[in-house]
Amino acid sequence: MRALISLAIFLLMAGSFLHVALSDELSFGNPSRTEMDDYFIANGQRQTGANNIVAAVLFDYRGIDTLGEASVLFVAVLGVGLVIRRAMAPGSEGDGERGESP
Amino acid sequence: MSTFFGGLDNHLPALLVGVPLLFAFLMPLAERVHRRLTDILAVTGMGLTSLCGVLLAIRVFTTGAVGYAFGAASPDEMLPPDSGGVPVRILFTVDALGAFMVLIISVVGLATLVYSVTREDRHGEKATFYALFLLLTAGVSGMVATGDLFNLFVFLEISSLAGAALVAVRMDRGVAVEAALKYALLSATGGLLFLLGVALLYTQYGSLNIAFIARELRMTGLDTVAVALLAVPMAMKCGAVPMHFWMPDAYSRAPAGVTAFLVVSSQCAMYVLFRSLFTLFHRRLDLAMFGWFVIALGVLSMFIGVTMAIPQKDVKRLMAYHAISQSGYMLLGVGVGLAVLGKPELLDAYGRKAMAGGIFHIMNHALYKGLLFLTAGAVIYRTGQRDLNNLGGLGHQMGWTMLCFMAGALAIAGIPPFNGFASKFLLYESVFRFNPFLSIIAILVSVLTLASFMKVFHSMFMGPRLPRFAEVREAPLPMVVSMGVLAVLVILGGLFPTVVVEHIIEPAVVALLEQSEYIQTVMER
Amino acid sequence: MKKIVRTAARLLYPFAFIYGAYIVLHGHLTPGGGFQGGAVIATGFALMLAAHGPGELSGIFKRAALNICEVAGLLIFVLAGFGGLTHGRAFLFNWLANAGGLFGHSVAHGPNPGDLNTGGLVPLLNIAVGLEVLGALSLIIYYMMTFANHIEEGGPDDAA
Amino acid sequence: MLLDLPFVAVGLIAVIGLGAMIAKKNLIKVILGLGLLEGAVNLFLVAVGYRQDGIAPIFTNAPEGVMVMPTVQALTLTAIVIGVATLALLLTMAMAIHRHYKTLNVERIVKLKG
Repeated sequence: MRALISLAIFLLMAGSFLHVALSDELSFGNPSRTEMDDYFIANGQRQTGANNIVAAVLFDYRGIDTLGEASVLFVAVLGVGLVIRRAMAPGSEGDGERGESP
Repeated sequence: MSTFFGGLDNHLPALLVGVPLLFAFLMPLAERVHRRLTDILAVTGMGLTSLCGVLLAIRVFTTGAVGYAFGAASPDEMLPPDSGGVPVRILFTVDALGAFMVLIISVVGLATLVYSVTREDRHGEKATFYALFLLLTAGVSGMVATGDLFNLFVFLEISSLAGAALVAVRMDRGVAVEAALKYALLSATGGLLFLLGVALLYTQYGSLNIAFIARELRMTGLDTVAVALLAVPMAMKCGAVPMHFWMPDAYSRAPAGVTAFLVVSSQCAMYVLFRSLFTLFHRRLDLAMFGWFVIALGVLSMFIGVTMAIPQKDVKRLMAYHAISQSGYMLLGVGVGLAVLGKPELLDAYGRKAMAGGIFHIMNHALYKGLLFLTAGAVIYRTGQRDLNNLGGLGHQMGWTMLCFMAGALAIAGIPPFNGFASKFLLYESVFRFNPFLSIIAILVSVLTLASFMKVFHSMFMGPRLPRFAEVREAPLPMVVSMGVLAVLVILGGLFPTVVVEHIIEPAVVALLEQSEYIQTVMER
Repeated sequence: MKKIVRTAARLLYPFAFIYGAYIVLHGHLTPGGGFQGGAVIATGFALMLAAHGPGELSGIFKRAALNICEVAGLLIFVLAGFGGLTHGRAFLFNWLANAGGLFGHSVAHGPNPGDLNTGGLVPLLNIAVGLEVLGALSLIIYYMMTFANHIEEGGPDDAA
Repeated sequence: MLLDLPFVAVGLIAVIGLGAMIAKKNLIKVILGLGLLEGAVNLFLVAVGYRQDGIAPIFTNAPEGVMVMPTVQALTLTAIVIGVATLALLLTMAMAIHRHYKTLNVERIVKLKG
């Protein structure tokens, strides 16, 4: 039963991925709408002073994305540190031990 | 509205995300200076964030949707004059629905953080805990405030990873990590599918702005795939059956304060689901089909959630299943609204009311379910027991906790005069006119919920004073205060439902229904 | 064998640092930037950690130093973002670009040989992100190696 | 059709990753499947922004020519770092689970159910 469900999910998703990949609506090398990117290429250098337009997009036009991404990395470090320190701590961390933090 | 803090009120959407991030980044430094400093910083940071959230919500409810252009010369400059009407920067767009969610995040976030101050710092992890909590707050606030799809993905990942790390905090011989791993793996997969959906939209419209794409949408074959890729991960994250199995694990193993906030985080995923169905794809969907899809998710969640909840022995796991069941009500209400969206006369007759009920229930659920998890956490904190069979007689010692639990339990079962009744009544009434059968299921589920919580109440608080709990005392003050605040809100929401509906819920429903208003915030200024 | 590895690591890691620093500092002119450069520098750390083992190194290879590096990068980023607010500009406004001061030279549109003192906030944030990424990636490697060593040495075992 | 080869590659990598996530029993392999899926999405993002005979959108000593779209490259960069962070956290959790459960078989990591 579980295997059947897994197979069904897999086939459904694989089908949709391949449908997208083989779709006529996508064509490699000819993006259909480019206004935003053309704006970056035309004005990015003048507005931000950076020759590298990717860097200009990353840190100026979409700066908050980059801040968020740096935060994700920070979260990962905190999480890794937390899990590993807890896993190495000697003694038991019992289930629902009295006084255990809620 | 007059200016606060010398013009900073123009920057509220940015502060909503910037302040918690700043305080989270300060946390490792504060830990080096002094232990107590982390407590002070965490409460200050969360307090400021909540203040920003509440001010922002007030501003939106009084003057209409607020936009914010990150990195622009002026925060109001949504479109550069020379871009030909294409938004190029990341725009935050907070309309009434977003403000509604921000309000919930502010209230529940502050209450749960204050509750968590009582954590014992045995393993030197408290600073990390606070940092992750603040990052989770920033993540969910960003999710509901942003008007940019990729930015939404970024904040989604912040909230998923921070949530997963917080679930793992207690380790519990690896069991908490197992729950966290399930949560992280599913969230990460869901996040990737969401990103694929975003990429599909980007290839066709060359933009990532929700308002811009909503205006340009043509509903091609690829868009159909994109709808599924945006909606399914979000349905999974809000715990809709059949994609709910991570939820009881994560909710029952996380510390109680975190669980209460994870409820809000799940509802933010539900917000994204509604936002993408209503605002992004709006009238180009096959409305009846998607409406019934959402309704089916809702009814399944309601019914399966409650039937799974009844036999549970672990009090937090039981409540987690009830959380699944209750999110079914929200999906049901909004689903009915979606199903009749194309028929104005039906929409006016009962569709709006059903949506108001569903959205009102989001707020009520965040409050009472948060309250219930906090009371369960307080009991576990004092007794060390989470198995209902081993608990009993606590009403003698933990009177305030018992009162708070009662308020939450009666609210979740939809008993007047608590807030759960107000939203459920709206739902029963309107859904009955859409399809009587659905309404009957909803009422039946409420009765089962009441029965289940009667049992919990009885086995936790009633009965004779047990000798093994002789030295159990009332929960510490910060816990009682935060539970008390939520309990008061639960009661107030039940006593004055018309006030809440009129000032907060109705604008949110209108924001969800009127796609054009959201678009105008960005496109025409 | 141990000695050869350690000597080689000591010889090689400065090159990783210098190359990474170059990628970070030229992020606004050439391909690369904070993430890429930070990752390159982190390979230098990984090399040293692999050769010597975590906990045996001092100075910039200590956990505290990496942690401060990471947090400093993030704080520079957020504070640079708040810096825009002071003049009624939006969060993360590029208040250094074309201003004449640090990174403030302006650039005309079109291909040019490149000038390091341009880009405003872009190079500053590149440096911030570079610091953050090198700290973060090195810390992740540090933690994982500490854990792996702990298991190998058969530390206190509380498995059920 | 042949020119769309990058998209076909994206589809195949995504299917392989998904297959690994669903079929594999070893937790590490499941996580690697997630990594493959992530690679597919990133490849898709980059491929979407390519323009025929385009050059990198960097003006330092740039040759003549049309530039490819910069936004998707920035998005991919962001997505890659997010992916690294996710994988690091997941692998750490797998390590902790292995320490406590002494197994990485996903069918035996089920202390929580019901």
